[in-house]
Amino acid sequence: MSWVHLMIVLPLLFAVFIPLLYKAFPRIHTGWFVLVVPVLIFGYLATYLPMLANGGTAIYEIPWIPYLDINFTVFVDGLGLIFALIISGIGALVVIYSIYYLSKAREALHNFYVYLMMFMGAMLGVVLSDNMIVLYLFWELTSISSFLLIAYWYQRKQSRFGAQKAMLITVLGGFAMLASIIMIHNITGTFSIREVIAQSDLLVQHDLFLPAMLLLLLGAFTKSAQFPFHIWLPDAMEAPTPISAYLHSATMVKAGIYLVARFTPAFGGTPEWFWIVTFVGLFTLIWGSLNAVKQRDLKALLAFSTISQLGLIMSLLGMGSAALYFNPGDQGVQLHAYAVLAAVFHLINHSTFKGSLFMVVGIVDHETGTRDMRKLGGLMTIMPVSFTLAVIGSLSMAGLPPFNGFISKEMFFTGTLSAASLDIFNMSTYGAIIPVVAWIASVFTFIYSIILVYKTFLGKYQPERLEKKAHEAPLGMLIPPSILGFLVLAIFFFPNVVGDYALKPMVASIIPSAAGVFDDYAISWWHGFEPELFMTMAVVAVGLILFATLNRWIGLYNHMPQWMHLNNWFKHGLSGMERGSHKVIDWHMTGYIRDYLMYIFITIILIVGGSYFLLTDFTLYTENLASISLFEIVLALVLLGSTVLVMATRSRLTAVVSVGVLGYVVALFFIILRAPDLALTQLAIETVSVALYLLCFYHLPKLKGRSEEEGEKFKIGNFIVALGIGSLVTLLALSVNGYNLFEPISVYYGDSYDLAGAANMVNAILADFRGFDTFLEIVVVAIAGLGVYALVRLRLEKRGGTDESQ
Amino acid sequence: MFDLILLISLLLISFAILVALYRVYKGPSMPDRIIALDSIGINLIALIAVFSIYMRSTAYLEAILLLGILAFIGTIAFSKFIERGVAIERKHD
Amino acid sequence: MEILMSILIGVLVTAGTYLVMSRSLLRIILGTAVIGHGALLLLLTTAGLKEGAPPITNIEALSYADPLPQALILTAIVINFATTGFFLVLAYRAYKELGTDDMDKLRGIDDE
Amino acid sequence: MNNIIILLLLIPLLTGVLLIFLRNRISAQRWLSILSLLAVGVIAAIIIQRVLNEGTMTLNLGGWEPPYGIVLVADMFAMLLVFTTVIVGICCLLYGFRTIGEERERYYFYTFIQFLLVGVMGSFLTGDLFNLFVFFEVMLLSSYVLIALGGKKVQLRESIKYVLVNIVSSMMFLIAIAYLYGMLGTLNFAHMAIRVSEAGQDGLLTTVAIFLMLVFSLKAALLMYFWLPGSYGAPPMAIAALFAALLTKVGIYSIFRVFSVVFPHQPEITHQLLAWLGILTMIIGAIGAVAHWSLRKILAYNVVVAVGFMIAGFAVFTTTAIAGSVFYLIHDMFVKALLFLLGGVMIGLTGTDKLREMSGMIRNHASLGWMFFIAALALAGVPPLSGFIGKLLVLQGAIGEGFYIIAAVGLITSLMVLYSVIKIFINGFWGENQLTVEDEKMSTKGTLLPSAILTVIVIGMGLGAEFVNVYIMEAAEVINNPSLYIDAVMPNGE
Amino acid sequence: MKVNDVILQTVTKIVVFIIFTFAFYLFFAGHHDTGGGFIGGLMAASALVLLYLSYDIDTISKAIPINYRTLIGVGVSVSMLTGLGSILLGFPFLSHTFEYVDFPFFGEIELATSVLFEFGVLFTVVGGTLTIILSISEDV
Amino acid sequence: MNESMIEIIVSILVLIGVALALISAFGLIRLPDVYTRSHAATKSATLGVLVTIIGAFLFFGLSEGVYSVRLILGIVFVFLTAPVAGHLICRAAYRSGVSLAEESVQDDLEPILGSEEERRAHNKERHHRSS
Repeated sequence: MSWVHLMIVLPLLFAVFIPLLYKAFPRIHTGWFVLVVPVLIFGYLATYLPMLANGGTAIYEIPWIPYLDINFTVFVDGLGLIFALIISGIGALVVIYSIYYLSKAREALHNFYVYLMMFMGAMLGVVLSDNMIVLYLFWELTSISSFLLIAYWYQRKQSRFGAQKAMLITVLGGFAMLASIIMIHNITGTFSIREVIAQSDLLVQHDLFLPAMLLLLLGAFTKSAQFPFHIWLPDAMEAPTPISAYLHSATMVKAGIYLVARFTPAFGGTPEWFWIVTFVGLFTLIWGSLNAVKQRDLKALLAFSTISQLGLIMSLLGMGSAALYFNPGDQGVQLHAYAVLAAVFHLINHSTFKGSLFMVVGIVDHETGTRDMRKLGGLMTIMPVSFTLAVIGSLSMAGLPPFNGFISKEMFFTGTLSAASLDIFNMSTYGAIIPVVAWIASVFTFIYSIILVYKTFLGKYQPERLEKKAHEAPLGMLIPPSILGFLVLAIFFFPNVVGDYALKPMVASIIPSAAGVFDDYAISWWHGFEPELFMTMAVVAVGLILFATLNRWIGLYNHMPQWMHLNNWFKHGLSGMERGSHKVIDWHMTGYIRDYLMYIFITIILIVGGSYFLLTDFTLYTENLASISLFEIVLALVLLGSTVLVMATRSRLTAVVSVGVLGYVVALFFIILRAPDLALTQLAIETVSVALYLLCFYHLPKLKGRSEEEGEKFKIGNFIVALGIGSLVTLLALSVNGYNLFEPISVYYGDSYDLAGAANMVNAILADFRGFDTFLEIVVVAIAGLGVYALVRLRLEKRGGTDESQ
Repeated sequence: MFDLILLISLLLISFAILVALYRVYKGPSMPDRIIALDSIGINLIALIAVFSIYMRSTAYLEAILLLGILAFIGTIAFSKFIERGVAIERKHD
Repeated sequence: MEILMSILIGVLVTAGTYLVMSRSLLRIILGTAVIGHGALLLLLTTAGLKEGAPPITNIEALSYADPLPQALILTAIVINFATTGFFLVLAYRAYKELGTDDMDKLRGIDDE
Repeated sequence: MNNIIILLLLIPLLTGVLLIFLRNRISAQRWLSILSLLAVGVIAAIIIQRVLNEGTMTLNLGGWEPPYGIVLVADMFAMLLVFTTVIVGICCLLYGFRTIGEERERYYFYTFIQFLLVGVMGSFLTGDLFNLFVFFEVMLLSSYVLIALGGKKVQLRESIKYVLVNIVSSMMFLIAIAYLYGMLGTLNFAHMAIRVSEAGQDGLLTTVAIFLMLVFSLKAALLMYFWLPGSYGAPPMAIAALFAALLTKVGIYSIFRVFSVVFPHQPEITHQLLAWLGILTMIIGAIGAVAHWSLRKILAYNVVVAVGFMIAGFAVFTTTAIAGSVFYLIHDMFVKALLFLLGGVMIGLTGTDKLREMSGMIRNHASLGWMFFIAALALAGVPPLSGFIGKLLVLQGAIGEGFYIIAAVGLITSLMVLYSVIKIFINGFWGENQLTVEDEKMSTKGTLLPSAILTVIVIGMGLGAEFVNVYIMEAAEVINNPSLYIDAVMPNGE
Repeated sequence: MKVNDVILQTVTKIVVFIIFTFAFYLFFAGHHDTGGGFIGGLMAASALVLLYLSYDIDTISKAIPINYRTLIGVGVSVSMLTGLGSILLGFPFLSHTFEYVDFPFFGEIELATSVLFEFGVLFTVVGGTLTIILSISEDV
Repeated sequence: MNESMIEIIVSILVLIGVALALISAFGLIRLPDVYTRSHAATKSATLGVLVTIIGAFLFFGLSEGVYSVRLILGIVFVFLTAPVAGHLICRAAYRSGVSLAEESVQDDLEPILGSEEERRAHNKERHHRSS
């Protein structure tokens, strides 16, 4: 147990007390109590920063299931710690923000904060765990808490839908990841990520490498909303805005990024990893930015922009993984690790500007009652602070100076250019695509950033279309985005503070071979007139032109073919699955017991018959058989006759009597076969049974014979199945009769007189050797007796009542 | 010789049972069937008696009385059932 | 004898299986009884039909029939009886309550 | 001599009989039935500890040496299941107190429950094939009565199907016993195992073994699950929960037992077959669970999915996978009982089992909702709940042995299962609240206690997996190493 | 249409005794010969059924005031208690013992605990069978 | 008594019994209505079985020295019950309105119990009421 463990568990533990606090202090907004937690965690974790800057790491372990090599191990290194700081830092801001956003009077605050704390703990767990199973545990917990938070307003149908969608997709990824973890474990024999990384060579050479990698990436891509799994993120915007800001832009969606970064040392350096991560990222980048432009809901726009930005970071990680291909010290390492540096830098920057943008949008929503850009406009004068913050955020997103987004965007271009020049992984042929795609995506990023500011704060003010009278938000709501806005600027001007304390340790974790290469490197926003700068200028120029002509070409989106709306795929897929399943079920679960029996018999015939024919060769054994006398043949004929009669007769009585006769003949067979006890019992039982049949069935309608139209026709299908079962039984019986390897144990009972004091062996077995069977047999009789009594006497149907069985 | 006689007897009794079965099947009325059943029961007794002689075994003698009892009770139950619709009455009328 | 018995058992099982798949409840119950007879006879048959005396040591004999299957069958007979009895009454009650003994009318697909 | 083992069966039997005499004293019936189960639970715990320390215990009933008499075998696997059975039984009883109604109680409800548990526990404990049949019958007959007890229309209709299928399967069981006795001349599992390995498991024996497998499959709802959804929907939930938790498990247990001890020699045939049966069962169960909008049906099909998963796990036949299966088996008993009991409360409150007619229950019944949520997650195998470890181990085994299809199907069906139960949660608990407290058809008073107990267990089994694992591994060891079992039963060999 | 059952009832009175005797014979014979608790129980039950057939439920219930459901319980408990006895004496459950005792007049008689066990079987069978038969008869 | 003597006596008894059984079977087929058939079934068959059982009794008594009480009881029992059973069936038949054979000359009970149709109707009503 260490303090770091405590930090992870603290939010979870605290969650237990939230409902109590909520009840105990109805006057104080519960958020104030909650605020303590992230602040504490941030404060404590920040003390590890110096250690990181010196290149150190820390490990603490609590045994959980050591038997299965599952331990709660936390591993503090650059990657994990910076993520944890983002989580707790932005967490604190979000809590402050939520205190003003969520009304104390109307909302179920305890639920909200419980989920939030659950999420925070889970997220910290994800980024700090070293054990993959524990990582998976927290991973699923983030999906679950996100599910709960999205559906915080569970009365809304859209919220429920969004929550379900998010959960299904992320849990699908989680399961894939679990499979991958298990494969990795089977290859390396460990659940510890550090040890897996140490055995990277083994992993990469194994047959299961590709499936394990794909499944792992599936987990990461679903969580980080990469194409085509991004569809859950726009629907997740049904969550309260603080949640969107926190989970769906700053933290949870970055868990996938984290995962890719974390496993880069293990899987990276292979062409498959490079290609998949890079191109899925790039495609997501462009897909997201293209779609963001057409959105009319502010949050939807932000959602697609988040998707796009996540794609950007993902692709950078992919490009950077090429560094692992080279040996430490090669020039390629630094060249390509630069992309990773850009990735983590943009990751941090994205958290700041996107967080503040979400909060601003939340403010707009909160104060005007709508997020629809068609209704908004001209809020600049009414909400000046918000406007300023929005401008800072948007321009940073668009990649303009003097904001931190500019630096990381420039680094992104550098990364794409260096990736394009790569001469491994077949990049020489396709590499040129990368910078082109990146540039186009940046243009659209620029456009939607402008749209965001312009449509909301500039243009015409339309008070009549707003639900509320707009005014500036309270101070408390403005503080968190202001802090983030301040950071956006601060990072631009002092990038190396972040660089030394955060980025370099992170890169060291992701590309261990690049541990020292950036030591002397300083990030700066000015590199001179390099291609990157021209690319940016072109982005601005083209972007402005396109924005000015927006109304001319925005209609193009309406011509998007239906199949490209992936949302429909999900919807139709889900309902299709349900309908298809229903069809399958309806088709065979007919409710007719006859059908069920038919399936059962056919299964038996196929499987047992099949194995009989495949596994045994039939021979008819004729040795050591008991003799047959004429008399027995006559009995057999009687038996046959009465059997046929049971099947053939249309009279119920005849059927019953025939069965009775059958029973008697069986008793006679028992006599012939030297079983007097059986014969007696069989005779008695048969008589009672026949009497019972008649007693019960005297009043039933006439048994329909086969000659009647609707009656029981002779069903040839049924008969064939029945014949199949019968023949199977006979065949097996014949084979079994020839199988005489062992002496039956019953020889022992020959001494029953001496052993049990009974001359009748059967009785000795019944009462003594296997007395327990007999004892249970009378229990069965007892149950049947009481059961019949209860069945006849107890009739709840007439009474109606509130039995939950109906 | 003795065994042959017994065997033939067994066959003949079986035949008698078959004949009675025909009556059970044919009917036409319920009482006809019951009579046939009763005679099957009785023939069965004879069958078992002969069989135990044939087997030289007294192990089956219980079956004789048992069958007698069952046949009797069965017949009574059936006849009451036909006559009154119930075999066991709640209260005599 | 074993071969004869095996075939008879096959016939019984066939008939029982066929009956079990009929529409009328009574025939179904009779079907279970018929299969039951088959199963019991099978138990006796597979154990080997010895030409010995009944398994009672009072009877002097060189060999006895295998007593164990007999004991098992006895138990099984009783259990079958109890089950059949219950099933019958269940069918009877169902008939009275639901007004039919036709299994096709007892589907009970009451879905959404 | 370990007479303590028989107490596990005798106490409920005695109680069941005693309750016949106390027919009209309902509170006495309740107390006695709970006390009896508590006592059995304590005894089971004692035995488990002893088995852990001293190894498998056996009791030769009547003092007859196996294979001549009947032997009860308390190995770790059986005892864990017995212990679980008792706990599930207690919870269902507690729920029954509130919901089952005085009429049923007067008509020997508790007696039947006790006998049912005897049948279930006996099936776990017995070391004799025919005795297993008899215990099956004790269990089945009790279940017949319980499913029909009350005589409502649905109950009668569905119980006929249930009874019929089970009678047919009992007949098949008898036929299988006939073959096995005919071939091996013995009934004791251990003795059968000795003889099978002596003779070598040839084609005929394997065929007969497969016949037996199908008999058990029918009871376990493995592939032949057709009877299950309807019949689990008919009786009151206290009974349905007990069924869902216990009945199919007996079939599964039997498959585990027979195909590890007696017929382990041809895994490429028998276990391969089991694997495919398991896979098909998972798929079809998941399809059923997804298809329905009726609470009872969804839960019932979930029973089927779990059966497939456990069997598939067993079919992998490595220590890891078997341990996973055993873990999952125990987890499933708890979680199915929990889900059915919670479902019972939901149905009780709303008076319907149609999801489309439910809504917003979390407003007034938060604890109910959260317990359901936890149960749903446990069912899907989300860590750190009880379903996870079992799933993990099974997948580990499956992937390790190259059974990728099992792993893939297992995971995909888990997702479908999650979808189906979350559907219940979303529709039943979220949305506008339609019911005021007055509208509700049943009070939740006292009905949540058993669910709470089970929830704690479900969470505890996951978090405390290390503690549980000691026992699970021991159980898996016994299954994987049949000679342990055989030596315990017949220390002197044949 | 008054029904006269005098003939039947008269014969029944005699026959029932024969059946009962036979039932007890079968019961005790079971140890060494064909018979046993189960078949004995069935015979005893059939004697009772005969009584119910010839008379009616009310009359017989008055004459033989047995609650058959209780009888089931008694039967199962008797069997169980014989088993419990062996536990108390430190033998495995359901261990039986037998002894040959020389009684004056009767000669050597075997006393076996399994007979006690079989008594339980007999009671249960009588109780169970009659519960079933009477439940149905009363309902029809 | 020597073996063959016993065997001869027993054979004769058994054969008589079997003959009677066959005759009654013949009657069961050939006779025209319930009442006459019952005549064949209950009387001659009973006699047949009694003779056969006595044969068995003698066989075991004389050749093996086992005088079986069960057989005596059996004889007594069949002797006692067979007529009652026959009586009850015939009564049931008559009361439920089974018709006499066409050859029948006289029906003494008709004035007391009503005509066939009346009895049948009555019987039907009775069944109806009791169900």
